Amino acid sequence: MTDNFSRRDFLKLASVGAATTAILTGCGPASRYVTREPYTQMPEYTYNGQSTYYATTCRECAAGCGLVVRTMQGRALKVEGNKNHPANLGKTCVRGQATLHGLYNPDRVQDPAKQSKRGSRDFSNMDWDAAIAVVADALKNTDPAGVAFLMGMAPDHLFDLVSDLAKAVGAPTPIRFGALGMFEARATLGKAVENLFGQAAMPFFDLGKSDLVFSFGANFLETWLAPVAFTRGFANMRRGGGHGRGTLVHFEPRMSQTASKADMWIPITPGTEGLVALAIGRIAAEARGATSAAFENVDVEAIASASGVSAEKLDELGKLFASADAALAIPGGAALAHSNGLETAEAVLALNALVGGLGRAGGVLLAPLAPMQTEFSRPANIAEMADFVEKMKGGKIKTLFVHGVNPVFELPKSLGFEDALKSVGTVISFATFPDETAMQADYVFPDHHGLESWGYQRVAAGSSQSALSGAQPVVSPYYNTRATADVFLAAAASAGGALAQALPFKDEVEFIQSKLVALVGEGDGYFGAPEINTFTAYFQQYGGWWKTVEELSTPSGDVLGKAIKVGEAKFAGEGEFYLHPFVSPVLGEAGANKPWLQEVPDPTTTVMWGSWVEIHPETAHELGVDNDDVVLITSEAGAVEAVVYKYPAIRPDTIAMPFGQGHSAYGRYAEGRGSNPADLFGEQVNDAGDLAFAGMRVKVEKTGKTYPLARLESRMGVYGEALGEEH
Amino acid sequence: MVKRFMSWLSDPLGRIGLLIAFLAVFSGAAFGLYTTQTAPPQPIQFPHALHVGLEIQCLYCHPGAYRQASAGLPTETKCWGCHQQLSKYADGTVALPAELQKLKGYVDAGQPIPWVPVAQVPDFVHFNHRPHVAAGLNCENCHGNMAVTGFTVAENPQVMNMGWCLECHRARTAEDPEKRTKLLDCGTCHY
Amino acid sequence: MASEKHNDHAHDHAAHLREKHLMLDPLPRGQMNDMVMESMRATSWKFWVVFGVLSVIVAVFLFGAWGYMIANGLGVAGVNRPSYWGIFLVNTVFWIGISHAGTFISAILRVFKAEFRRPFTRAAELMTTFGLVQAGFSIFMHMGRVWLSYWLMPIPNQRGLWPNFHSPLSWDLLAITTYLLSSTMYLFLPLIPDLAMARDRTPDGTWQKTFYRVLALGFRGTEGEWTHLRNAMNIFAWAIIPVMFSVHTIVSWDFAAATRPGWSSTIFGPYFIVGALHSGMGAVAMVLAVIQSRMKHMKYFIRGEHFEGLGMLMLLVSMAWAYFFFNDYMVQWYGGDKWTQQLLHFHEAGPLGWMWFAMLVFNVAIPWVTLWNKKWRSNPWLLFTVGLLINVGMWFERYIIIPISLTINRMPFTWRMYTPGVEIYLGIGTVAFFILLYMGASRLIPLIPVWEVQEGQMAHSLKTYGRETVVTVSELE
Amino acid sequence: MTIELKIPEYSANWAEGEQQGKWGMAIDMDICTGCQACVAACAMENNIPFVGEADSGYGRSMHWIRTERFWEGEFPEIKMTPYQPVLCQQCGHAPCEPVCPAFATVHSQAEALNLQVYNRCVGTRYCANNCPYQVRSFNWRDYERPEPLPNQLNPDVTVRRRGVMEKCTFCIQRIHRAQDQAKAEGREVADGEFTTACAQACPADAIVFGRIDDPESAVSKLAGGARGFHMLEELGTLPAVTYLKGG
Repeated sequence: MTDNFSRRDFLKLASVGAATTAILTGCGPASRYVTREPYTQMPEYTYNGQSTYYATTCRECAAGCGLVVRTMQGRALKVEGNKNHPANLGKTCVRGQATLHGLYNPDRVQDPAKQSKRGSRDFSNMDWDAAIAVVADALKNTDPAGVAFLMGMAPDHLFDLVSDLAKAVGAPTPIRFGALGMFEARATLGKAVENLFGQAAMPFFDLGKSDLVFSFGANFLETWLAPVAFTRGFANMRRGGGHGRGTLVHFEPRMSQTASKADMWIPITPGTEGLVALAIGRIAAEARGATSAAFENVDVEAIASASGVSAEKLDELGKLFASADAALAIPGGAALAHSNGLETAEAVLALNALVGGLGRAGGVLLAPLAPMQTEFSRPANIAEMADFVEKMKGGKIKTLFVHGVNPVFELPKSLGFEDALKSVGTVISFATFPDETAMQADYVFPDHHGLESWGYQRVAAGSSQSALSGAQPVVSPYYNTRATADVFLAAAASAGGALAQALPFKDEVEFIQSKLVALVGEGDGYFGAPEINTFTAYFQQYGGWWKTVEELSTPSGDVLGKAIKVGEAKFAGEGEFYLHPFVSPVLGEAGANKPWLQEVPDPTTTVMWGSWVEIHPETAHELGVDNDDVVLITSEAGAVEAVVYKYPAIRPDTIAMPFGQGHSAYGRYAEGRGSNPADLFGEQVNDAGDLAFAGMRVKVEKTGKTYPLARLESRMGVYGEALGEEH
Repeated sequence: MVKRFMSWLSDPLGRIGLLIAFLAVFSGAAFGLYTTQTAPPQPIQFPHALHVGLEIQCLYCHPGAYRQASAGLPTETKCWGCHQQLSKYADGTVALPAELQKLKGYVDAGQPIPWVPVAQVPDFVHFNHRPHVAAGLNCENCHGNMAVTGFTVAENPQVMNMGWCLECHRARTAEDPEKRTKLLDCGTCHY
Repeated sequence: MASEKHNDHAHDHAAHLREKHLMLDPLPRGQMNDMVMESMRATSWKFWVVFGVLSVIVAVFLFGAWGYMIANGLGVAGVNRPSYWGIFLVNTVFWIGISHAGTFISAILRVFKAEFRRPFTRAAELMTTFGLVQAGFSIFMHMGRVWLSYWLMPIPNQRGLWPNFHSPLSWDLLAITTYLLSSTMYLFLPLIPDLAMARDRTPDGTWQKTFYRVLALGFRGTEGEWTHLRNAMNIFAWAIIPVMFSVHTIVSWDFAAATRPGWSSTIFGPYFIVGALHSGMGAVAMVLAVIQSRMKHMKYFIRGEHFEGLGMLMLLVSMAWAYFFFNDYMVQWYGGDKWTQQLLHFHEAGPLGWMWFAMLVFNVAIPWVTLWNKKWRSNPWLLFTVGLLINVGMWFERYIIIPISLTINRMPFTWRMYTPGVEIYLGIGTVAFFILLYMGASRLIPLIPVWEVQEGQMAHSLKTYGRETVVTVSELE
Repeated sequence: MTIELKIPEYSANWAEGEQQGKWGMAIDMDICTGCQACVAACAMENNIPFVGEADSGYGRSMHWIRTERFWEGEFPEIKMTPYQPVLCQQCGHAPCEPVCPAFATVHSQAEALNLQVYNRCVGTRYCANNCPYQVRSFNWRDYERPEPLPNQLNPDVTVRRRGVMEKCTFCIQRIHRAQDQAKAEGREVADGEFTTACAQACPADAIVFGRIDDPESAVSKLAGGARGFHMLEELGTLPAVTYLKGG
């Protein structure tokens, strides 16, 4: 190549030739003129064309599963489970797998920005110094009582930092919330444990070693508490270590994914789960020849007629439960989301006591507290959230910081969170994605994606070992985002005074180290280190720190001593159908913006890219609706339109709707897709303050519109539609 | 239309014109094919011959060939690490030659050098250096002798196409049927 | 008086016979040649309007839509899982079917010396060639990466890769190519004397003259040339018959060699051939009706007797088709495979069950009802209608065999209906292109093989023996 | 210059029952919870494009693995059949292979897998028609991955363009990586040393992958058990995937 024939000329000429070649031969030098840019300086541990693996923590839900992410040349390629991590032992769920579609989501918030008017989506970018000044100003110049922090269930290190911060400025304790917590009825579970065993703790259900599981509404294979751990437990139960193949009996008005794996699915009348537990308790007690005060005054016949489970069936179930070697009863999910939910939880937990399941392998135990945790904590229940919204409405909150949660979408619409925001002076969102709450904020100061972040997360459920899951960035931040912890630390430093003194940390990592110091020298650890820097290095390398010994404790208390009463469930609203909302097993609470999660079919309905309402075929026939018809569902609190899916395995008097779609923001893949059952939720709570989302009656009306649901299954092949014969 | 075209054809000039058009298209195609096999212009006229002449091992700059799929290109730290120590330039007795100035420019600006790969296979071919080196092949077996005087940026000594790959795979596995199966299997390179 | 009357009667009878039979109604050769030439040249504005409209349709629907599909992928068509082939292959099989009639009429009837074939062999042969062109288009269209289609040809290459000769598609490609080449040759050979005739009747200096001069290969009509030509035609007529049978058998193997329920049928070979003849005969009838009514002097060449003979053939083929259909159904049903049972049920009772019944009505009921009647089947427009319905029916048959049968497989979880997309336009485009080619050819190529007609007329004569006027035919070869 | 005519080496030996598989998979339907982690893991590992709502609802989704389930009975006695993850069965005697006119769908003699050579595929889709398991997916379009989603693409797997058939490869890139590593270290690949993306993700460990020709491997032991069966066994396709019956 001569000098006067420039590279540019050459490329021009070559491209003409290339085009001709491409046309004539179908193959061209199209990929010929790529350039390869080697590193100016090779990062440590990096080799050309070789992958580097980083351990971190999954942030798709709060379970705190350990991940190992394969990266190459600064790109994250694949997420795998961390084999050593006690929460998931090398496994991941569908949402964990798709977390990369969050990291590289085309709709991430790319810069800190100020919105000209809330909801206008007119964002003007800021630089981070200005953003930090805004935060510092808000912290310094707002009346401390008017500063509120609304945090998600993950990550814990940020919650710790914000708690310290709130304490330093004298603001109220930060509030944590997550829709998953609401659907799991965590508060109810915790309260029931406290009432029965006199000790607030997260129960540990030892599925793997039991041989008979009665699950009352607990969708433990889907999203409930720690699905990966429970799935492992379920598999072990089925493999039957020492017991033979374990049996699963599931009580739920609709055949959920968990129910579909059950050997026996009992389509129980909503709200009677507790009663059925009592009946089973009585029959089991009789079968075991034991007398227990707890189940003394139970009227099996009345329960049979109320629950729709025949007396014979109850008898069969009771005897089955009594005869098993290691029977386990789990309360959870929609069963607890009734006005009698707390009683239901207690009744079900008491069943375990009846068969000696408390503290036994394959029974109910109490999970250990995570490292650096002194007492059981749980996210806010709806009663607390309602109080908080009231405070907002009363204008008592001047500045609201929101991180890791999307209350506009997740809270029941009837609470009026979105309206209440109008009474808040300044709303600062730290959202990674442009979610509904960020759209109602004055400022969006985007946090890194979970895979770009430092942090730790306490493993609350699913692990028999006390475990702290560690997070580290696997790739450098793709956009101009900044860790929220760093923003707060910088704001605190610039605010000066007591604030700067309370948080004297250079950055997030230093803050995390200050917390991890407590673990240095702790015994029984997966690794030990003499000092904090080595400890932190191991902490990152192994993806966390956990005990090598099980620390499950045995619940105590006189569970069976006094009669357990389960009241009748009260249903809000009037309509002919029970509403049974559930969390989409694939999307979870925040998966709707990930294109591959949208394309993953729902396990039970195989629907992709949409949401639906499940109606029994006969009911649909009576209503005059068919598959793909749009119906209007009206509750006492609101109304949504949803597409009919004729689901053969649901009670004819119940309709079910998945939670996860129906976003009005949240990026191109989520926005305007499907409908959100939270819009139907009222404010009825149970005794533990959890939302009684299953305690609702709704009306269903035909709208005349249709919308074709994208299904993986063939309606012809599975339901015999259009085959010229009615199935 | 047809008539006019036919009458053009009967015209000698018309025939020549058609011939020229035909030749133009095909020479364009031939040129396109040719460009796939020539050494592309590089940001720096890197003198391979000089470096090889100094008895620098290939693997010093392209260490990946020994242990992984990609041979890799040296980082600027590596290039400049040597070059900034060359005393004749360092003490200013000899002015930095043009090509080295380009290198210095990249280093000072912290910019990567946009090399254009020469020995390239399409995206659907998964070539791996390691087994080839392990089989006792030397770099020059495929990449040619870089020590030829005046040899600057790399050029392909041969057409690197599937026939060329297979020729060697066949020849070297003539006595080992199992290996032959492996090395002629589509799935060995295409997946 | 009596003898006069008798003579009159004989005369009437002879006139009647002449009116009815082209072979007995000779005209002077020059006049006949001029008639044919005139039929090519007499072009009304209507022709050009139709020609123009068709050209636009071809440009937009065939090439435009195809280009769009190449650029955007097959997603713009309606093909999906499990109906991976859709209308593309329906059209391919359909056009190959159409192309069968030409060879059948021309070669088989020539070999068996069926005299009524003479005036319309060319029209039928043109269908073969042009139909195959459309079949080729259809099959190339359906390829995901059509620009690599040359990989299906056994071309020596550095990769050392041949096409896979285990694949019925490879056989297909070879069979169709062979058929296209041989049928084009077979079209060309009998065309030479007519091209020479046209050359001699075309004024100098026109491009048509050049065209005919080149294509006529300097044919002058010497004894030696005729001998060679006859020998060549004889060889081709015999040789092309097995090629024809093989082509559609091989096409049927695309389906029969597969493992799918409804496809894996041993009877598919003959069933496809009969089906091909069925649609091909119908198409010939349609073409003849149009030619006869639209082209000048054609009423002389194409008469009721030809439609009558064609109608008889159609009836025969319809019966044969019905037999093979029953045979195929029987074999499949009797097999008792549960997926095949599902499929047969789906054919009749599925959402497109009407198509199955329409197929039977169009292919069997209507021909059987109408074509029994000699008078009816001599009517060109009735034959046109029946031919059209048969073609629709046969297209339905292929639609049932391909997309509808593909719907049902062994994995019920994947069953899904097929809704055609852009392939509809492509299909219309091939039809338009076929007609366009045919119209173009009708302006350039004598559609009536004049020399064959004249040859036949020379061999036929009316002789009156006493009271009887009889037709005599002398052996020509 | 002489043109050397190279006759291909592909002798297609599809002799019945001859194929001894090399790699195999066992899927325990009793344990599979239908959680779809395998589906997402497969998509992430193998650069499978997402096709959007309209196309996925029209049978054009690109999943290499899908979970099938049917219904039995009527409410309230209705039962769902066990979830069955369906992926390419890697037949020893595959119906897809002989019908490809271009040798794009060929049997790997070395790895005993059904290969899909993307760059050789001309898109006749005959293989997909002839696949009794309907596990092949076709690139109906160039499916869009908006920036920066392409950052996630796995460089070990070819990104397919429109007009090309694709299917499960048993994560052949992982097989090669493991074999290459083992060879460099002068040893054989150990059982469980690596696994496919679906098996690695499976929270229930319902999917087990390994050497089926090694009687000591985990997959052989599972596949040889009494619960094992092959899908559509009557076709004689000799699948390398063994399903374990649900309870």
